[in-house]
Amino acid sequence: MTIAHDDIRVAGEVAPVATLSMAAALNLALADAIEADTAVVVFGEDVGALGGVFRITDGLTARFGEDRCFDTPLAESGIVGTAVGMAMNGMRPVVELQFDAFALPAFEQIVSHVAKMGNRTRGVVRMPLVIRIPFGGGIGGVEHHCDSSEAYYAHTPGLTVISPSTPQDAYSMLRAAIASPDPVIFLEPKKLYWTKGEVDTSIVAEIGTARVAREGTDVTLLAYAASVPLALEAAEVASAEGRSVQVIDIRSLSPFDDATVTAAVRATGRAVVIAEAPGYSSVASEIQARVFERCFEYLEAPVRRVTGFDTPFAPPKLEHWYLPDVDRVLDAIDSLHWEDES
Amino acid sequence: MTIAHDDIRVAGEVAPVATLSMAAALNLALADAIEADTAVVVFGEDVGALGGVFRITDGLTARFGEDRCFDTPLAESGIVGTAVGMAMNGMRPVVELQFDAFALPAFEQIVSHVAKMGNRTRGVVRMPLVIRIPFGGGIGGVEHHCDSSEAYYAHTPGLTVISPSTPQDAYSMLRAAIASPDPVIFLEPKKLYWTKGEVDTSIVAEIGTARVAREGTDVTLLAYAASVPLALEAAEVASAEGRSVQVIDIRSLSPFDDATVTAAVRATGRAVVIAEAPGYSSVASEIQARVFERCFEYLEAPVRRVTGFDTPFAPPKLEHWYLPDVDRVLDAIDSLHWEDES
Amino acid sequence: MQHEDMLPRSTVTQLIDAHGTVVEDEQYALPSVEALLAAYRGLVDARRINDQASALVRQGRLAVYPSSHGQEACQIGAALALSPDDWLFPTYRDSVAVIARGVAPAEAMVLLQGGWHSGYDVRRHRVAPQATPLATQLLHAVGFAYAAKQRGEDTVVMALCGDGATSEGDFHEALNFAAVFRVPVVFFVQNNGFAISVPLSRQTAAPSLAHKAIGYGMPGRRVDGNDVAAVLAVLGEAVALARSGGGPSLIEAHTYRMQAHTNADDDTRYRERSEVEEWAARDPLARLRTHLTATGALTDAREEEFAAGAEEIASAMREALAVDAEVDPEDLFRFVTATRSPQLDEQWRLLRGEIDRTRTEDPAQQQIHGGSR
Amino acid sequence: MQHEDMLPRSTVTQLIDAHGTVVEDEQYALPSVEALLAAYRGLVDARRINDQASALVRQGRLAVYPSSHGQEACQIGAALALSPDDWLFPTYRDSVAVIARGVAPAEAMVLLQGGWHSGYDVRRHRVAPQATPLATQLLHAVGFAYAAKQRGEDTVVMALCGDGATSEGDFHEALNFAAVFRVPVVFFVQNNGFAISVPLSRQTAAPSLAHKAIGYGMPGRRVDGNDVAAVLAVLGEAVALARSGGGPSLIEAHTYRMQAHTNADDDTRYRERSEVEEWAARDPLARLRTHLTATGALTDAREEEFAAGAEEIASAMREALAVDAEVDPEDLFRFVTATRSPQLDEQWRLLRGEIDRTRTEDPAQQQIHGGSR
Ligand SMILES: Cc1ncc(C[n+]2csc(CCOP(=O)(O)OP(=O)(O)O)c2C)c(N)n1
Ligand SMILES: Cc1ncc(C[n+]2csc(CCOP(=O)(O)OP(=O)(O)O)c2C)c(N)n1
Ligand SMILES: [Mg+2]
Ligand SMILES: [Mg+2]
Repeated sequence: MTIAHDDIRVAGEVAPVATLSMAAALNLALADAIEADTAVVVFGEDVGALGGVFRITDGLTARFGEDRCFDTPLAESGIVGTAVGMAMNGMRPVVELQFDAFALPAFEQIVSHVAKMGNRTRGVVRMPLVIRIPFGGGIGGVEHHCDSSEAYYAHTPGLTVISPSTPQDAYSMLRAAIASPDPVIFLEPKKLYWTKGEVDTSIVAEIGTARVAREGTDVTLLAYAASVPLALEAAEVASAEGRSVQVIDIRSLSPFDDATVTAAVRATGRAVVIAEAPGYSSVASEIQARVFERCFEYLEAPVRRVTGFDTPFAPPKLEHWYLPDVDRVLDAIDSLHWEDES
Repeated sequence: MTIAHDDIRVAGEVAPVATLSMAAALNLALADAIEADTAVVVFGEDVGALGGVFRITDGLTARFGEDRCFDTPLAESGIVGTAVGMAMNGMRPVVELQFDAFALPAFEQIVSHVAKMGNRTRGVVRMPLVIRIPFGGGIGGVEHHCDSSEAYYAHTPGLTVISPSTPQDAYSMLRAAIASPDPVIFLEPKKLYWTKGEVDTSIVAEIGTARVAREGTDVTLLAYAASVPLALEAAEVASAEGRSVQVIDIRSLSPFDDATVTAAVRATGRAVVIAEAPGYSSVASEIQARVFERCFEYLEAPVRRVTGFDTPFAPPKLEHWYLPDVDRVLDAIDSLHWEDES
Repeated sequence: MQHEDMLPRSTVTQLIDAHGTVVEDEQYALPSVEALLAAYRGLVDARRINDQASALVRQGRLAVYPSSHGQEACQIGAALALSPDDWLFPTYRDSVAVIARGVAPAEAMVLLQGGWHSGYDVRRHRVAPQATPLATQLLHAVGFAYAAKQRGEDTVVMALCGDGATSEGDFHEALNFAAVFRVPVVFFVQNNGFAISVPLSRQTAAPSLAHKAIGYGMPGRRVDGNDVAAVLAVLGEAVALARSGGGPSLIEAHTYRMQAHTNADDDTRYRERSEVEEWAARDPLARLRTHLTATGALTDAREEEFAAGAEEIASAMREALAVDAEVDPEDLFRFVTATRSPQLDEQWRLLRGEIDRTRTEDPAQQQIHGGSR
Repeated sequence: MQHEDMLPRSTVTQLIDAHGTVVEDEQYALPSVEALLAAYRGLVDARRINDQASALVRQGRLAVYPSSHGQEACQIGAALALSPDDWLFPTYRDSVAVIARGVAPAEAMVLLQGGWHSGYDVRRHRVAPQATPLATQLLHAVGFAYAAKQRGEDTVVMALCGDGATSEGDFHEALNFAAVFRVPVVFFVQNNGFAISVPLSRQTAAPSLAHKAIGYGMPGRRVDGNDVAAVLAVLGEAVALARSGGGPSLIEAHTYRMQAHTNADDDTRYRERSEVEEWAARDPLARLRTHLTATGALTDAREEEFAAGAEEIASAMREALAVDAEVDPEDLFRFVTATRSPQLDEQWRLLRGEIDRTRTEDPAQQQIHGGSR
């Protein structure tokens, strides 16, 4: 399925600071990375002439040629396995897997090789490759097009797993991912592809760090990807109701920024984790467990989580019931044993 | 790799109650299931003449014929995908994937179809199939032979994920898995294949329930698979040191028996979760998070977890450092804010 | 079967050419006039369904539609080649074949409308759910056929996929399993030249996709996928082989997707209009109409009757999709497993509470939808 | 290349038969005497390495050894067909080929001894880690070759796998990518008739594994895998084709694993002793010895020299594996990623503490090992 979209075609025509959609910021990051390092190659299904079903690679083949951005046969294990070999031989592959569920055919290559090659060879062969995966719901996609599979990757030792929630982070984190000597699963919240924001191309992101997206003193919301704007919206509503809500954009799912998160929750004493994926054995449960363990003495109430249900992702017409929304987040906040209440 | 083993060849020659190794109990369960229901078929790599690299299917082809137990081409996605089609058409496939990491090529079939077909068809097409996977370490196996991947499956809605820790449960839970209308990932702790215990074939297991493996009042150890005997050993040592330790065998990783676990931890007020898999975003983190959230008011100390490190599984010579051991469990117990200390 | 016989012939099999002229073939006979008339009627319905569905997308009544406009001879050929008890394993592009097998158009459209992941009773219609993850369904077809064969049933299973899907590992594993176990499956590849934007030349360097068959030990055949007569003949042979215990076949149909991949796609980015026009001249309907009219089998009255029948289907589609089908949020939890777990019960109670509150706060609200407090 | 030329010939290529007699071939020339002598020396080493490793397993010095006893002509042929700058992508069964490419036996054995997942410097030796997950390494070989080709290097990559591995989806995807991108890879399948216990007939129904090649658009060739002369000739042709920009080839060698899958396997469960004996009569060493002795190229002195060389390798292996190499638990954390995360630091501190405590509690303890308090 391709998805309706605005064209991007910004590659190479943007000033150092500009207002861009997340999609355009990603496109620019790819273009700048290709230009900066001859080892960088972008490939996958439909990333060439079409520019990707979400147009993230729009214009790259035209501008840089088939050697730098090209289509492959339709086989995800093939794409990732080939990328492993290219990374072994001096290239920095940046591959696109078209939708989250279509990364699954590559799972063995990702877990058994991408994640382990560096360890296996005692660091002699590193895997400087990036696997870009559009993920998450909110676009009314049919089955297999809206999953959030970050837990599979975050649970796998050796993988760096990151996801931006702003155009700025989309740009800076993708550049950082491409520059990293380690393999990065780069999860793109497709719901946010068309949200705009300022992008300063000189900002360098540090993988492994969380970002305080909003200051607040009563409760900390811990979110990533499309759940960050949701958390911010909930924080806004809650603040109108008199609660000061802090929002932290986790953005680096693995490794995890314990320092920032622990300090934040110790300060507020209350926390809610928000994520779209099914909650069971998830990144959200990990965050919840870590925060519980590290902030136990500081907690006024149990850490709560608001996640997708433990069901297959909903069909488009039921999606709004499935996804975490502002009400559900506010309910969770309300449940945190406030002294001003009963 | 095949692994040294004792032969089993018990199929069909055992009294209702007998002392069996876990391997023999599994073999008997398969034989009894084949005999009980003509829809049951067993297949996979080397399960025929060889009887499986762990001999779990030993003698089945000889006794029941190629129609009921047979070898396939070497392709795990093929095995699982074919099983999906067979399950759609009246069969009850029980497939063996040879080692945990060699289930990964089948991951797309498992996540996108095994787990979702029932939901997709509004229950019209159920998936009564069992995927048996030997998992975990403790046998000195080389890379790819000792992983614990339960988190991948437990996180996937639609899958039942279970793992026995005794020969009795091995028998009863495998029979229950084969009888289930839902797809079951049946994880066999290969370290325990050769441990013996009494098996009463008339005992029927109920999927979704945990089992109290040892009574105790001071602290609850929550474990599954090969970590259960470890927990029992640690409990024994701790009891010599004066602590009364309860051990719960989770055994049903998904669905999870909240009732039993919550009641247990509320009673003791202290808990340690033990599992071999890397801890990050794992089943152990899920259990830790759930227990925290449900028992918050009852806890004397943070719930701890003892897990494998967030590294690829160790090579044989380093395995003993990687795996949770008695000392590590005892250290975790010691950390639970005991009043009699400091 | 001799090894050489597994290789496709050097030319693509065609029985009626683009001008409606019959082509003599030493191996395949032209289907009977009745069969061709039935096929023509199918093509008329098929074209109408495709174009109606595309129109419904433009009107916002369908979320997405991967049209098989241009590939109707394959769709109808696949449906007609099967006996009533046979099974079809289709993809997202094969809605027309699904409908031709007896599924009500409105039920076939549930997926594309967003109401549920699949909208028809697969058992009643003997049509598997339309598969989205490419090539995965080919394995299901193999397993299904295996079970049928084991029970001594003479079911044949037709498994559909596109040219792009042949690159997936599951394609390989499915054909290999099918050949090793000699199961009654016909693998029918609609080679429409593109996988979304990627042309066949980026998909394979083989002489043809049908040349893959010998690597599994089954016959590979090539057929003009815009010639329903040839499609019926070649598929008919493969179905007969499968039914008689001769095992699987791989059939490659050369065809063309006349429209974009889906409504969301922009095919001007990756193919020349001239190429599309060339293929328009090879339209599957036109050539059969020419042939049947020339032989006198297709009269004006018949043509009108067929058109009216197609129009009826289209108007039923419009009607069915004009109303927003009610969706029930509890469905999210109902079918995940046969017995609902306590965890899912708990989660449904949470959602139920939210829904109740939404309704209480705004009792006027009849239709369930997401609210903000 | 003409399509027919992609098909293997109807007979398996053999240049020296099981009795040591030269077979005339219209396409392939017998390698030079020097080449055959070098190959023979390689075979002698190979056989000794195999049998020494198996003995070390019995003595408990190696955990496991998948022997290539019987397949040495393939192992040595693969190693000798490459130039020094070429790369080899081997499997767990290819330790002998790995050693023949220059890796020290002790380093090759680190995996099988359990010290680490791979024991040699892959860059220095241009040998990828021995792959365990079947067929996965074929894709790595393709990507590696792609990068070399893009940079205009004339590296050829030889990718090894077994007959069983050809059933995996990754085999399909690798050959397809290789052909579409025309990369310099030689896919060399050692068809030893079994995948652990599963015979070839359960792996494929194709006329031969080499018949899969045409389905990707590359040449497929069959060779007697116990005839190193033929292996050298056929692989040599494929390597030359790849080096000259002609793209990949698929070579199937017919051979036999004379011992069980590994020491842990019991091959009496799945194959007749008579079959094993038949293959013993086709031994790769014996036939070449007969041939070279008959032509006078192999003198008793040479034979002794070769035997002594092999014995030297074996004794070095014994020596290297006699001592338990020290292992450092911190290695668990050292190589996971280029920069160690705070999480891993924390976990290493935990383990470090345990180790320190073990040592403190039992200061006599020199060797690090797991203790119980
Ligand atoms: C495993 C998988 N990968 C990617 C996709 C996304 N996708 C949907 S259709 C398509 C192209 C398929 O091409 P082809 O098989 O030729 O069928 P056609 O659409 O031409 O009928 C792609 C890449 C998918 N559905 N499944
Ligand atoms: C993906 C995967 N599945 C299963 C295995 C387990 N396994 C190891 S070797 C082997 C048989 C391989 O047979 P073949 O490819 O013919 O190679 P051979 O051992 O005969 O050299 C199997 C099934 C594996 N290593 N990887
Ligand atoms: Mg196509
Ligand atoms: Mg083999």
